Amino acid sequence: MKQNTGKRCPSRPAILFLLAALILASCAPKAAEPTPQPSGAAAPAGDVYAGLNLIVPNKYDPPIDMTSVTTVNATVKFLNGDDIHNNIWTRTYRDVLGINLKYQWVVDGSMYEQKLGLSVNSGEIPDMFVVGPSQLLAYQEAGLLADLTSIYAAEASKNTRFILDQDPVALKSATINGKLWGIPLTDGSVTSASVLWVRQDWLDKLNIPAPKTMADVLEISRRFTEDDPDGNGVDDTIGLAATKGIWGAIAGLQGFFNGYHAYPGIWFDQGGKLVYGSVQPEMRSALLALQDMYAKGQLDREFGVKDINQVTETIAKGKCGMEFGVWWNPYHPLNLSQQNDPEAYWAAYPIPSIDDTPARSQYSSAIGSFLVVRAGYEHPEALIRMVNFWTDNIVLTQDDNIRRIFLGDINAPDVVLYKYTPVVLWAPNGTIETGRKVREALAKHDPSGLDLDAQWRYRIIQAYFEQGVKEAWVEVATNGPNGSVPILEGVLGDRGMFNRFYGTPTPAMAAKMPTLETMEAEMITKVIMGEPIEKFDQFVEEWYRLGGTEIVDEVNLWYSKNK
Amino acid sequence: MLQRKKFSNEIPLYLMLAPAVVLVLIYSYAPMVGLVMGFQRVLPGKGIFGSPWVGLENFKFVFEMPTIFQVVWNTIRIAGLKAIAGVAVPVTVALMLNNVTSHAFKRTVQTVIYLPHFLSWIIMAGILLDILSPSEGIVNRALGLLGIRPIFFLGDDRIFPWTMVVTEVWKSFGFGTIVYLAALTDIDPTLYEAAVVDGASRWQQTRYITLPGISGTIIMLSTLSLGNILNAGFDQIFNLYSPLVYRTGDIIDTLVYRTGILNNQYGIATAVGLLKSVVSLLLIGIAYKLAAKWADYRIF
Amino acid sequence: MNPRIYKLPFFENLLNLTVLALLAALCLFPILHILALSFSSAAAAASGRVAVWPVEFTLQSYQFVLDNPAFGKSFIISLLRVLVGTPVNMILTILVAYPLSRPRDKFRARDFFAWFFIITVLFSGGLIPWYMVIRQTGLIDKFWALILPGAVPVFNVILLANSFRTIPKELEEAAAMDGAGHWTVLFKVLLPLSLPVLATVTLFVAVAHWNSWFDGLILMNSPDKYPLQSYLQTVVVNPDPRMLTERDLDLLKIISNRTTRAAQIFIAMIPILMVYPFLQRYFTSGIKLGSVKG
Amino acid sequence: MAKKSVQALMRPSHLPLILLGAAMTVYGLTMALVGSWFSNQAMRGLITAGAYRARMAAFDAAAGIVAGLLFCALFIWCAVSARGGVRVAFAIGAVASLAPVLSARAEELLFSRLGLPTMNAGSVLAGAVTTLLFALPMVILFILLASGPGIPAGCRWLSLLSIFIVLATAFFPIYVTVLAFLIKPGDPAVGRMIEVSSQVIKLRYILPGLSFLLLAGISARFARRGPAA
Repeated sequence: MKQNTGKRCPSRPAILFLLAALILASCAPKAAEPTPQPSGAAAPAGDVYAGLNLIVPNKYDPPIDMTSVTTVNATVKFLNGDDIHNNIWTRTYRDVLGINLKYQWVVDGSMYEQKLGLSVNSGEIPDMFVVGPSQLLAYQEAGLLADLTSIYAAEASKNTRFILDQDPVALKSATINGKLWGIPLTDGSVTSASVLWVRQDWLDKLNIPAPKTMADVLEISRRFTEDDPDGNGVDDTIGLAATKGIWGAIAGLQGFFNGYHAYPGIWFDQGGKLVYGSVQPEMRSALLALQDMYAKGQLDREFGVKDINQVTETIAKGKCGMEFGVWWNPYHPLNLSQQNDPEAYWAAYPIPSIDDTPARSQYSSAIGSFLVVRAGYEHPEALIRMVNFWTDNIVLTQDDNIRRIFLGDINAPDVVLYKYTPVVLWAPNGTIETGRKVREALAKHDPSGLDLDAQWRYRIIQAYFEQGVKEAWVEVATNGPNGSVPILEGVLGDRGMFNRFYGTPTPAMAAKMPTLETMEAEMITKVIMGEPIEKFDQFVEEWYRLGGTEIVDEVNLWYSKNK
Repeated sequence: MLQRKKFSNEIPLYLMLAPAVVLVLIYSYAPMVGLVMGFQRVLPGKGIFGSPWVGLENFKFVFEMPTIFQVVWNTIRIAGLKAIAGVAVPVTVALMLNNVTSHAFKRTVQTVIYLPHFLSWIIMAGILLDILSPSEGIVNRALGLLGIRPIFFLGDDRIFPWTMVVTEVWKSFGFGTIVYLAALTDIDPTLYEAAVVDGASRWQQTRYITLPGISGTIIMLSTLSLGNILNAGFDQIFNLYSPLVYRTGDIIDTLVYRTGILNNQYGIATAVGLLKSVVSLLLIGIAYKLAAKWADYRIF
Repeated sequence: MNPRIYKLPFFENLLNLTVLALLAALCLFPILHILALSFSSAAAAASGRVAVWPVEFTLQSYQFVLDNPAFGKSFIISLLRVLVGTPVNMILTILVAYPLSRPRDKFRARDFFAWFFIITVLFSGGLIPWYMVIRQTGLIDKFWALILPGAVPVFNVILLANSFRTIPKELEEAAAMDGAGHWTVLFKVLLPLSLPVLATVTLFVAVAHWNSWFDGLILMNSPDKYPLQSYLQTVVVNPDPRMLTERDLDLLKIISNRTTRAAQIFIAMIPILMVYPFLQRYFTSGIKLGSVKG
Repeated sequence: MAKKSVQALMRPSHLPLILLGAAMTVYGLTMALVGSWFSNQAMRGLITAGAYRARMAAFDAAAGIVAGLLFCALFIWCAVSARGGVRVAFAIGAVASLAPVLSARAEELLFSRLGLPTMNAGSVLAGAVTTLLFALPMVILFILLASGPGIPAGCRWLSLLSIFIVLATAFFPIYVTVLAFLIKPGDPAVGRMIEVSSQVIKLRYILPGLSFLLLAGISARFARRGPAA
């Protein structure tokens, strides 16, 4: 008996184990395979809209025709069998709104303005299209655009007004001579404000306290340069990232200047008049500080020739531990530094100040383009109806089905459906609100009630804190508590400096500003690289002489009408 | 009668030209009507027939640009340096190659040096930014080994024009080399034999036989490049310059691009283009006269 | 063949060879760099660790490129463009070069036509009129828009015309005696004698077609009709950092991916690298014949 | 030869095994509690993510070394107290005590010292390696116990169960992370799995610890009754 059990027993658990292992092995890869679900969204139109409760007050019957033009970048992907001329958006406009939208041409985003210029100048004007501010002005002057004032008043839905009024300057920037000529494509303005990004792991390693003032920033820059924060024993790190463009969303120096209460490139109110930030005396001390940093090797010796991709490389290599940039920098390029060094963690700080007055982060209106209608098009109100469809049903929705069908399936993140239509108006405060919801859920430790997008952000942050997945830091550093998004709320409050000029460019501006901006970039680069600060005074003088005076007058004339 | 016969003899020639002439009339001459935009304030949608005339306003604007003369000088300087280097380097390399005994080696070198000619400046620019970087670039590392301090090839406005010249030569000297090599093969070998008999040294042979033998080609190619003196290489400079080097590196074409095309100021862009065309036409005319005189070269 | 009368002394020869080899290496470097990048991992490329040898070898970039239908489509359009455009260009080049190579007394309008063509190189009306004309002729968004507007390559015409003139008059005269007309002279006498220069011009024309990008970008109405270099241009452009918003993130990520960029650039170079060695042996004589008037 | 009598796991007493089980359980509990305490604070925004990182790293390193040394000593003690296959099993198990020590610096070791490519999921990779370092010896240990002929049947069944427990607690979180960050980012179903796996991960040491305690209990009961049989 005993012998028997002794012989039989050893094999039973072993066999069971083997069996289990086999089963595990056979189902593991299957489970890991992405399910072919996303293609479901491309299914024939018929029932796509079933049960969606779309708000469409009036449909064109019979359908009307509308020509347009649009952009498709090389990165845009389509669901099975769809293309830019036939996709969920063109089908929806046709089947739901009764608008047959036909694109006359489609071009890569980088060529849009050029192609539109060619097209319009050769007399080929689409019924509805997107323009930039200077084109809005030029085309309006040339009488090519339809006046939308009364149509907007009559047709715009409550939600459309809500979105467009959320940004106080949105409609104003599309208004010329008291009339509305286009529907501004809204987005978050405050999201273009800079925050200070610092390698927190380096701060901890070198035992440096968090930056509270610009003096701290300078000290961090010095220590990051001199104290070998990456610990490789080679003097190969720099304090602060900068690019040849000087300004920008990634490694832009405007945040640094803001710390000195200088606001390059924007217009702000000083005693009831608008002044241009780049020629104000506050620029001096910031320039001197940067000059000193450059002389001490804390800036990239070659920043004057490095474009954004090369600075990205410096950051990815872990050679740089501090930059001024916008809230989403962790998604790119800071994530690359963590990919090369799993320990890397960048933390966001509000722009510190050089003195007791809190620094204000500068930002400009996000409105860079407008939907316009050709003068003489029979159905100008069709544009407003398309906008209404977007604002009533899509952008504010909490319905995940609607998001999946019209914006993109979360399971197929590379297929971004809204890129197929030019009518895309984001809620100006969307980023901030999503962030706030995520943080509230985190505090309660309860993600229920969040929409899928916010819920996913919640999960990622959870994975960081509860599973130690360090790649998840990008979400922690942005939407997490103490991330960059909460800082933006402050910027929206009293820690921001809004560019008060948001109109279409004035004539002198259109003609002279490019030269002046070139001069400015040249001056700043050279002063930082060691030329005497008098160069700045010279620049100010020249700036006024070569058209600046004229521009200031025109801008203030505009300001007096648009206060 | 003779005239008639002569003409009928020429009919096939006209037939041959016909398709090309039609295409050129349509696609090159018809658009030239657009040159009138140089004298208009171009309004969108109005085109060249509806825009108002402004006389020489656009030209006035161009000459009032604060940097215009500096830019013209930069253009001439860079193009001139390129023309000189574009002769000297290929001639030298051709002479060196001519001394190589191994056929395989010669062939390989010839093939390889011609290759960069086929790469676009967009690709070349990416590579140059890499290898010319003061701290990490291979070039400056090599200089460092020789004890030379890093040189800021693309960011120092005293060096930038030279960098442009050298990189242009890098990209195109293979082409020139092949031309001169061809000219070298034309030299009558008996000349050398005679020289050897006379006891001429190698340098004397080079000085008195080789160089005169290819001088026609040299003069011809250099005078031809005179016509290109206002083309300093848009693709190259546009991809490599930065505000740091505008003082010496900004050329006519880049200026036009920035102030004209980027801001949709078609009138001004046309005005600058027209000025450039006229000056180029003059220069080319002179160049061909010179070429005809010195090298007995005529394009037609 | 070569006027190589003397031999260099050993040391000088060695120096000579070394310098030449270095020059060759200098010219080969960019291609090797691109090749190495395309086989390296994205992280290695982003941190600048790649020179001429792949770091963290991977075929991922190629897989990405080959999985991308747009790339393949553009590649085919470019091939087609070369296959159709080169013959069109060559036929017109030959047909124009022949009359222009006739002596002035045989073709009295020669100088007029010569300047007729040269003027087009110097003057252009600019983008808008050019675009309008192409639109008026109904070519916008058509494949032929890539072929017809540039169908007469003037520089190549000059090259070929000059080469025709180097051919001994006696041959033509002999043919003319036998009653041969212009067409016969051109096709039976001149062309067979001009093979090297034809090969050279063919390569120039083909490469020009393969490398041009701007016309595709402007004249085609949708990206799926772009030739390869136009497509590449949209992939390799650098975005304006001042205009970047969070909506451009996906674009930014792709653009910063140097390895896939390198892979696409390299694949785009392959046809040239393949054709070049075969035509290369004609260059020496081809270029010489075209450029020097005998 | 084939005839081998069944014996208790250890002699003279099961104290080392009880201590090992207790130590593992306590370590697991402490890690889970301190971890959730810190993460809770961080998620509420009471401490910054930076502070969270610093504290977690410090705690990980300190607790890891203490636990590692303790585990190692206890494993060896167990091995000494046992014999035959059981001794081999615990000797192999001792390797697992490296895991707590290494978990704090796996990334540094893997990527800076060994120079592995990080790809884009360095910490997931590092997590997988340390997990493997713990799970592999433990699995072998339990397999040996489960298939050992001279071991009480109850212990063997429990060991069999433990194999799955170890595998599941070790690899489920990794599986979920890979799914969430590499394969199906954004999938709500995966999102819910994160919730589960962040609980499971806390059981990584607790459950094997409890297993050891149970094993000791069963074996001790067997030892008390054993000689009679």
